[in-house]
Amino acid sequence: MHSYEKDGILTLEDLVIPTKKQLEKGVAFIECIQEIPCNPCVDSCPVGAISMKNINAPPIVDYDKCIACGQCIGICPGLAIFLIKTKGDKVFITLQYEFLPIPIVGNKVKALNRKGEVVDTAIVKRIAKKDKTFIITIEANKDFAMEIRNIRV
Amino acid sequence: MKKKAIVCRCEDISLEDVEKAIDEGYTDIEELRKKLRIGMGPCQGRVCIQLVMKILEKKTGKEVGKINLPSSRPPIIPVCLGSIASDKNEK
Amino acid sequence: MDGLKGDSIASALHAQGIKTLTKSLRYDLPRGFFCGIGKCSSCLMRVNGIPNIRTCIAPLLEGVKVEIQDKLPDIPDAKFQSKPKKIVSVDILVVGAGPAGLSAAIEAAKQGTKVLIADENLQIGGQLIKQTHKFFGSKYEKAGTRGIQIAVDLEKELKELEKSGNIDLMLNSTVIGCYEGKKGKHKFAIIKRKNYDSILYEVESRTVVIATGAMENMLLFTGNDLPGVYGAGAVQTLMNVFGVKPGNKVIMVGAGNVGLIVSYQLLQAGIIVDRVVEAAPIIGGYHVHAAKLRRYGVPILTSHSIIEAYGKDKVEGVVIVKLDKNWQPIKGSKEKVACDTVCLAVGLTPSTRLLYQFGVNMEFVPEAGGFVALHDDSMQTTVKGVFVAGDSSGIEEASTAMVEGKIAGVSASLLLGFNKNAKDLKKQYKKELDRLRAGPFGEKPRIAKRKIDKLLEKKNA
Amino acid sequence: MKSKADVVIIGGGISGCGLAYNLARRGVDVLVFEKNYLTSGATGACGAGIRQQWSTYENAELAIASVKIFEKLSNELGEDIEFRQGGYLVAIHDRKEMKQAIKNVEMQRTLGLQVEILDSEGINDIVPILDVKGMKAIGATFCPTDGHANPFKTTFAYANAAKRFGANIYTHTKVTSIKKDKKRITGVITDKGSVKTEIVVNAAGIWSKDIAEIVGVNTPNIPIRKEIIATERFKPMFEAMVISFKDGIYFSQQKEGQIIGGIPSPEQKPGYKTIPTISFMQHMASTLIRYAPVLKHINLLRHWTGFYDVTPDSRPILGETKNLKGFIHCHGFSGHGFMISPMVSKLLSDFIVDGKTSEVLNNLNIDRFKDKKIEHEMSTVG
Repeated sequence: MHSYEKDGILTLEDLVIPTKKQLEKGVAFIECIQEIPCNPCVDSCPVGAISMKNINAPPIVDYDKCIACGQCIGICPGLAIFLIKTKGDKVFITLQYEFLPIPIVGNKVKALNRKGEVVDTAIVKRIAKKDKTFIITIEANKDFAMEIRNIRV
Repeated sequence: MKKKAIVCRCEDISLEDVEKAIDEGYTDIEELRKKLRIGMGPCQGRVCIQLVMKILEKKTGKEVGKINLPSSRPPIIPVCLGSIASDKNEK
Repeated sequence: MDGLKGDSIASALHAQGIKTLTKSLRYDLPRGFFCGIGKCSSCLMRVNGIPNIRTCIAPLLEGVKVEIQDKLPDIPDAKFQSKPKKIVSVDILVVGAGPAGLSAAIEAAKQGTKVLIADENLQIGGQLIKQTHKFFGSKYEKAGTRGIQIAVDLEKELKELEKSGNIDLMLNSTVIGCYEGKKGKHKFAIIKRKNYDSILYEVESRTVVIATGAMENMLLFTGNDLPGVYGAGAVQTLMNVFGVKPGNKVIMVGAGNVGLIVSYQLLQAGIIVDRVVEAAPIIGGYHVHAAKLRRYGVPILTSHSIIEAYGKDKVEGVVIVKLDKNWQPIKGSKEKVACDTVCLAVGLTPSTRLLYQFGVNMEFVPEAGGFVALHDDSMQTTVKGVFVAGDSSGIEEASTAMVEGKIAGVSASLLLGFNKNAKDLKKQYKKELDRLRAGPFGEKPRIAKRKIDKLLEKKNA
Repeated sequence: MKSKADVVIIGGGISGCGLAYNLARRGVDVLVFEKNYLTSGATGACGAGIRQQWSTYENAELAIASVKIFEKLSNELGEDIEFRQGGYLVAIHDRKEMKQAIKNVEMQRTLGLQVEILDSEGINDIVPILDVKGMKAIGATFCPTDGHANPFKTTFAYANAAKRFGANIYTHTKVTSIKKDKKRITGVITDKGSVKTEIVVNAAGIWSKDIAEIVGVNTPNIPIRKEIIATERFKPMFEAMVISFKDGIYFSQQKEGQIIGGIPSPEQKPGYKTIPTISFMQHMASTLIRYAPVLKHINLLRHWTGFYDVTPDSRPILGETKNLKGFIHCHGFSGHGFMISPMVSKLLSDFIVDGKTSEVLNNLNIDRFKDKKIEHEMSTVG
């Protein structure tokens, strides 16, 4: 039994971590490791960087191919895709946000880890809306690139 | 009033009531239905029958699949007599 | 009483904090909103002088008089508004306008059959209209689209076909029974509700697709009937259909997809989800759904169970307990948690009551969620012309329900001799279904369908 | 399973369980085989009425004696069978019916039954919700000691009491064969084993014909599908059972508050089909609200079918077969088995234990169908 099956929290060992270089370029990071019948992310990628053996297989991202366009972020029904890009000592994380109120650019928000604990204060840099989903990009401390997965306004 | 674990909301039948009836020898779902009026209320067993099956399985060791469901009788939902009779006797 | 347009009587009362709608027959216990879909008997009230009205589905109309019944109601003092019955004849009757039924009706009408689709609810879409989350699957099943949007899309498609005259839609209408018709046809009684009265329809059809969905399971624990204990579907109905908060602090029981998704929707509505309690040792739903909750700090406690809900007239808290390997409570592990709402998401049972009336062969298949009708790969049961699709044929996801509905729709058309491209479509849909069920989460339905195949073979031998 | 018994009863309905109790109480080693569960046949679909107003002497006699037993039965068996005497109101619609009613009442009164003839105004004194004009009644007969009881609880109470006296009841046990030598019964074979016995009672309801066939006895019974409705519960409004021989309708409000009633279906045909019909439901609903218009807003809750095990004269077949010693008939109740079961089981137990016979038993023997002239029971409903 994997620990995430018990508590719902992935550990870094469960995931394929991009290299420092890949992170600097920016990558789609997918926290979807179970075999579930779902593949819109594959269809959404304009460069074919996301692949699946079949509809049930977990998605594999070719971090080198990925152009960090963010097309896949808003399409994922599991809210499991994050765009991560580091710059200097900062990290830019793009994620789906389905709560009210919607922050505005420049707002300071709490940055939460996979357990919902506050680990940092982040600044909202960009807000996009796709269908009825808000896609928000925040700037935070680079050390938390692999930890921050949620915000609280 | 002491709170109970309710099996059948319509007829207000508790877990104790069902267990007692099973202990008395009513081990067929139809017998229980007739003894306790379980599943005879307005919901027609939608809420309670799957619970009764589980209690029966636990207490008698009979597999749920071997216990026949009580027969389903129309109408699917309660309907007023006036509507059913609506083709006749109305001016 | 005040309320908003589109409210049901019970939702309007709930919005004003009135949770006790009736008292129980023997023990005089308070009861209130529970199933939210007009099935259980916990919301029966006297409305405009008419007793035993299911207030969770009765519309709130201007100037309505609502009274609590004294357990057994008095004889009504309302004048009965009688209307003559109507007689209708169609090729295919589809029972249920959820994802499976809608798909079946659309596919069949496209083949040229005359379809009547009947549904109990005021809106089409079945459970889809409560699904504010995005769906999984592939583009063929509209993956990445919210359930509520899928309902809108399907409705659009249906309305187009309605113009062509091939589909008729009856909402707020329940198929109450099926009977023997003439010349191998099936006869149905349908009751169409209007305000607090109803009209009888007698429908004859050559084939029928039963897509009646499922009923939520109940759980046994002390105080399980207190107002404030709801099925997950009822909570979704309150929140997403009526815009009424079910409570302020919720304990969710069950960490399958339903429990996880509804918990997330509760959070979205600004309601505290104190924790998710799951009796099994692992989370049953998708990890991605669990992760969404965990990111908001909601604990998910596996190997835990609820043993009591307490409170005077409504839920004031629960007692939860830790379970050992054999699912037995561990001594000394009891914990009292204050809350005002308990939400049960402990599985579904296929709604098969109509199928029983046809006399189709039913068997108990645990992986399908209970007793289900034996059916072949065309979704036809052991009675000719009677098809099933969706949860009523075995509990699964909405995506597979839609594909099953399509298969039932084209198969019923083929049986009636309508074949524009039905044969090809059927093949295509079957492949699609296999693809969706190929992964580990498809294992249960795969086993279920295999068992059904075997039982059918045995039956035919 | 036991290998030997004094008496084997086939059928776990009201007749079988009632007889098992009466025999066990008297020290007889008795065994009941029921192929399904107790009350799974006609008893489980029964309309629950108990009526003494019959046109034939035998039925009236059996019913009157049964009511005397019913009155004390809850006490005797130690379980509440929910017996209630709210009376039976029998509607009279025309002069022809009035003539027959007067004749019946005369006969019933000679048996000591308290029964009166009401004019149309008197009807509402008994059942206020009836619309006398709508039901087109010119009068009614009323017997206040008629009533109803709970058929399931009565059967279960009989079975439980029988067990306390040592009877063995095997449910889900199907009789597959009956052993006999030339002129007498020797045993019974079931799907769970066989048992030696010299007496077999055929109390198998609509399946009694099949049981009789096993030993080569022909019975004239035919199964007739009957349908019944039950409404949701509401506050008690009336206690009497209302019936009409002309319309065929019967209905009453039970102790729990629901109305239970039936009427012959327009599609009524002999046979074993159990699917309810839409025509019955509509016919029943429209006749019921013609009789009691205030019921329009009352919800129909359930609608089901059961069977009458009907004989050519609508009277039961009771007693031993002439050429086959030990094969005893207890069937053909034609829709009124429940209400006469206490006395029937007493008479049969007296016959089995003491060899005692009676006029009723003699008149209801299967041999009566050899005569060309049989007296038909006129007073039937449902």
